[in-house]
Amino acid sequence: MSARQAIQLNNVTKKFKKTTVIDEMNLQINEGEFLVLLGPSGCGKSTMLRLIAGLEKANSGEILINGQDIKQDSYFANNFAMVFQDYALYPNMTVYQNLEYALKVHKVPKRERQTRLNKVLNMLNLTAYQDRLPGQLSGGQKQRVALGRGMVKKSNIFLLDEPLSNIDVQLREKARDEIKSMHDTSHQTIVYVTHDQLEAMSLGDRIAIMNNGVIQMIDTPNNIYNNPINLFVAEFVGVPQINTLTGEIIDGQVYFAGYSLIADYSRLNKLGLISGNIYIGIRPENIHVSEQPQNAASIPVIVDKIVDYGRYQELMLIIANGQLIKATTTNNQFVIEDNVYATLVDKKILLFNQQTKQNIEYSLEN
Amino acid sequence: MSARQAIQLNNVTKKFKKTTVIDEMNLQINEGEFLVLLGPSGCGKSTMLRLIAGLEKANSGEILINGQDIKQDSYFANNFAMVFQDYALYPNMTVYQNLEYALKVHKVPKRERQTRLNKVLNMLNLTAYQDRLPGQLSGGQKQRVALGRGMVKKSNIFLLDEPLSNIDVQLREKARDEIKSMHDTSHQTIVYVTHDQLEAMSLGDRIAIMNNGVIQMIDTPNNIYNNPINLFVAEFVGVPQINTLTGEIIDGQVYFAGYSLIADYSRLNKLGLISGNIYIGIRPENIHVSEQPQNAASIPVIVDKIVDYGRYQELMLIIANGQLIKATTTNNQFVIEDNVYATLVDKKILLFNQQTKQNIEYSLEN
Amino acid sequence: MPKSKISAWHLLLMLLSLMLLLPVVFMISNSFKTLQDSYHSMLQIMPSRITLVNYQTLAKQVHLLTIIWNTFFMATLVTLGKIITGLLSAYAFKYFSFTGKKWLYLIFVSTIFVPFTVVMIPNYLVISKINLLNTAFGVALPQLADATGIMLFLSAMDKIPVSLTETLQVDRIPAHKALRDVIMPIIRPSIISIGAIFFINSWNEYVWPTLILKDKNSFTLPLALQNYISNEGGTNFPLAMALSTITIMVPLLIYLVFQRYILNSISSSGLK
Amino acid sequence: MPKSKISAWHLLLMLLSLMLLLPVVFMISNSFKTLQDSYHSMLQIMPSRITLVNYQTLAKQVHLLTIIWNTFFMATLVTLGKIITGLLSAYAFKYFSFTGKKWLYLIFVSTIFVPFTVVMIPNYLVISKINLLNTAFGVALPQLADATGIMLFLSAMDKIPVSLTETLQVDRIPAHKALRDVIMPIIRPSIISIGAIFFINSWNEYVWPTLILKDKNSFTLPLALQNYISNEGGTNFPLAMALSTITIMVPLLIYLVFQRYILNSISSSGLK
Repeated sequence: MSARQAIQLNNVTKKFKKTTVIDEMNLQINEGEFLVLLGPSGCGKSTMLRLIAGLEKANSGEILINGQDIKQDSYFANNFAMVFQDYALYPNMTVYQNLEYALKVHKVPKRERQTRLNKVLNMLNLTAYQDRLPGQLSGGQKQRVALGRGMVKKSNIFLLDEPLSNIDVQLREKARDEIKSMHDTSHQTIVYVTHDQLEAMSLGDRIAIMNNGVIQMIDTPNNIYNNPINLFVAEFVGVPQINTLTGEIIDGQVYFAGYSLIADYSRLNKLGLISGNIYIGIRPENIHVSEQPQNAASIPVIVDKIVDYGRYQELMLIIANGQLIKATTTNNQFVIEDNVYATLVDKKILLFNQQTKQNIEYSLEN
Repeated sequence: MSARQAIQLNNVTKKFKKTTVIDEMNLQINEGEFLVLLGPSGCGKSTMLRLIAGLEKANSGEILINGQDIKQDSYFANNFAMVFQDYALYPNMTVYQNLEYALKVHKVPKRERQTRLNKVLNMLNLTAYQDRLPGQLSGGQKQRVALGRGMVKKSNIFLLDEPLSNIDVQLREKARDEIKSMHDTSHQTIVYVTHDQLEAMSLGDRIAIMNNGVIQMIDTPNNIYNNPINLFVAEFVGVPQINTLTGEIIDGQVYFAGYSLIADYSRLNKLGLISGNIYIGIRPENIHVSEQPQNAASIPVIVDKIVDYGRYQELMLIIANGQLIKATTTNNQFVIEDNVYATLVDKKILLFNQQTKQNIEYSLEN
Repeated sequence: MPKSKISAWHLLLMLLSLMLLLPVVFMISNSFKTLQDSYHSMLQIMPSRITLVNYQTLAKQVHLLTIIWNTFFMATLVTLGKIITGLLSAYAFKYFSFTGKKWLYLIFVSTIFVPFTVVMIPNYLVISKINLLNTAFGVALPQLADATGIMLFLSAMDKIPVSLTETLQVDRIPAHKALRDVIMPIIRPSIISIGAIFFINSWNEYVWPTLILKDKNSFTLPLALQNYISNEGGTNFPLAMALSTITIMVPLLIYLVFQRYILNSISSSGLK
Repeated sequence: MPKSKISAWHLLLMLLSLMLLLPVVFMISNSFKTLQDSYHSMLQIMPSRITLVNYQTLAKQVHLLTIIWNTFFMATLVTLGKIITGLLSAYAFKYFSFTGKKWLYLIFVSTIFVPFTVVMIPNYLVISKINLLNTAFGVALPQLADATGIMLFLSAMDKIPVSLTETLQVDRIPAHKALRDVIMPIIRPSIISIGAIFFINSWNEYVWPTLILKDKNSFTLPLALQNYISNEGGTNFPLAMALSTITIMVPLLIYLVFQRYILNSISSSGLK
């Protein structure tokens, strides 16, 4: 991946009437990078994509594409391909005509058009469907045509707005793989908007998690999952959700429900916290449930509910103080009302400041 | 759970013009049961709910509610509550008025109305919002009002049509728990339509998997996952999807890629199959990946791709014959292009007839 | 989009709106000219001398207040009648299934294209037979069956989600209560705007009232206006323009007051 | 829903459709009566003796073919003109942003409510000044700026998903090509139906052509009809009814041919 920047946002702000949708946004996207914008609905992720595409105008700040300000008229017409949620194929044109139309209008010679189209139709397995109208295609085929429309234009930037949300759940995995393999082959810069974290985790080189018009964290899927910058990110990513518990620091030790959780003193010493309340974040798969206590920090709990998802089981555990925690396991042998012990995996415990909701130990190098 | 049947469909067929949407359907739903209708879009699950609600009329067959044919006019008006995907709250009425309206029209005395409403508003934590208009509520609150509308009517049958699909992904878990806890408290009969298998697995006492207007299988979540009746059910349930491999039976033994997979001869003898092609189904979590072969049936593979979902990792493995299989693990230590061994957990292997796509070993008692 | 292109489109719109506006400007301007001025410089926009003489003459010659009241009463009657029949019919078409519904609907729509010139004689004969000549009721009666109104209300009801009416059905709410308590409150903006359109159209109506209202005491504004206009352009042109100006005041006012509703309803979304 | 309730709604619709249909039935029936029959039993639906004498008389008295051709030519001209200006203006309003757009739109909509009686004199004067009296062009010209048409086309364009026009924008397709290659093909059914409505309305038009077309050779059907109708109901009533019947034939035919489109477009969804 080259370090050249394909897309650059400098202090971009976008307001709709009085609501600020994008707030002083700064963002660099490298050439050839697959960046996923992930966030809850209304977080501004689609607006950001539309700003980059020039479909919305920013109230302030600048957007550079390959170093050029998009407000300039010189800005190159064929730079972009945009794939909309509904694919936006021209309903009155066949698959072939859909792919050909922009080239024809921009006066690409006929022979050149044919060569490019045949190549792309072939690559996307659409040759057999080239004379069909969009109304006769399945969701997955439509998506491929929409991608193809960008590929024949030789666009080097693809903007995708929830491209899988109109495809049947069972076929999404396949459609996702097709996008991935297009990127693996041709190394376009891709900005991909989604609210589905599984999609984000499996596709993105980096993921930008947005909330309220602000990027909360932008990093690799792995860092986002294991080293979230704040409680929002920690709670947004991961199914089932991370357990957020209220803990206390006493004498430089982390206590929860009367148990001292973190044995590694050096880790706590680094923080320099002596006392105060904190949030403890622990993902359900990092809670081990056993019949006997595994160590001094094992907490006695009662199994309240068990949900079997087939591949794994989710245990709802009640602690003596009435708090509920969720744990997952892949080979549950307990039944409801069993008295068992929950052990939080020491190294996987995250600590958040109760006021700022920031991850106390967050560091970029991690 | 009593064995009385709340809802009964006998040979119900529904056609729209010439398309058969529900095909000779037979179904019994017990009183107090939580039944989930699960299937891909267009499988007829919503139509079935609408037939039960009397919003569509069947072309043939009969539908009994508490033993009474719904075509009779005598059929009791307050039997049902239906929660629509968009909640269908009356936009011109406050939360209180929304709950009260049907009672008022059906002349429930004012004092009685007040008592019932206060109880339900309380139970659903809506008292603080009772004077708001639906436009001022969040998706989750709207859903609670829609549920409440049924509860004040003292409906004993709730029909829910994808009630969570308009709620933000992050809040669905909570909304789901609310529906569950309503059912745990009041034991209504619930018919719940969804296309989301996680929802189905966590909510249903039983799940009916539909395809092309026919119930493929109706059973507990656990049986559906582990003992699917056919390939459709096996492939529909489970993320990532089950691996479907083409195998061969030679001399009463199951071969895949040259390896004999099932060591337990008695299991194979029972089938009485001597030779022929079959489909082998194996879920990704039942494939163990290791550096060294674990037994004689361990297949040498190359790691082609790794996707890290945080809680687990998905490995794409290529077998010598070019076939691709997916495996999941929770503590992956391999990297791309590693030469490793895949061992299919013997007991978890499913065998399907290549023509009928039926699970060869399926039995109801299992 | 290149600047030059936008200008071409812009120009077209400007031209069309000029074509639409010019007659109105022209009318107002001439109503403030003397007969002589108007004769000499009819197409001049600004009167060389502004005079109120035409309005004063009008006030002397006709019972302006009576005429305005007549117009108002007739328009109100027609509007209320059309709202009631339109709303009820649209509701029946939308939410009931009965045999022959499709045929009935086809008949309703087809009557939109029967020219008024063709049906006015039969209608006139009926109104005359039942002794409603020279009354506002006579004007209103044949308009109660109005297919356009039904279709406007139908398209307003189209925006109500199906799930809402199905909820009413599941809850066994009787049809008239559902209409009163849920459907009407939801489409209230449409009712207001369709009502305003009905009122303005009825206010401006000319051909049909000419047949029914023969008595000068029952005249409406457009009928009174006709007295000042001969086919060739009027014997006293500025006087006619003054009455025209008075005539469009009420529609203009209503349009301004309900503009928000009317715009929403007519082009139900139109521009951003 | 209780049976009795449905019947009440059903009855209302039957009554209204009767009110709508009766004048038409009445017209057709009288066109087949002799003058004497018609005089004695005007309101009797079935003629006691069916006669074609009225149609024969008509054929002798007027150049029917010329009149039909005049009507057809004028209606075609008006229809094409209104489609072109309406389509272009609606497109400009929908897909371009320019200063004053909102005001321009307000002007367009407001002119819908200016009564025709008020603008006809100024328009007449202009047409007469540019020597278009007695021509179909004179009839068509002031109608080219037609706000109703613009709004019909606007609402047709509303159904085009925004993502489609945004794709055109991202692909830098020039506006006129986008209109020709994508927008027009998509709204083709609406263009056909709006065109049919324009044509039928223009075919039926009476007041404005009366002013412009004075020469008998340029008469259209509704104008010719007027010659047989006095304000009191016609000197030869069955003759007028025969010409009326001829007049509605073409609109009826067009309605039947394009019925599917018209229904879709007018009540854009209407009933199931």
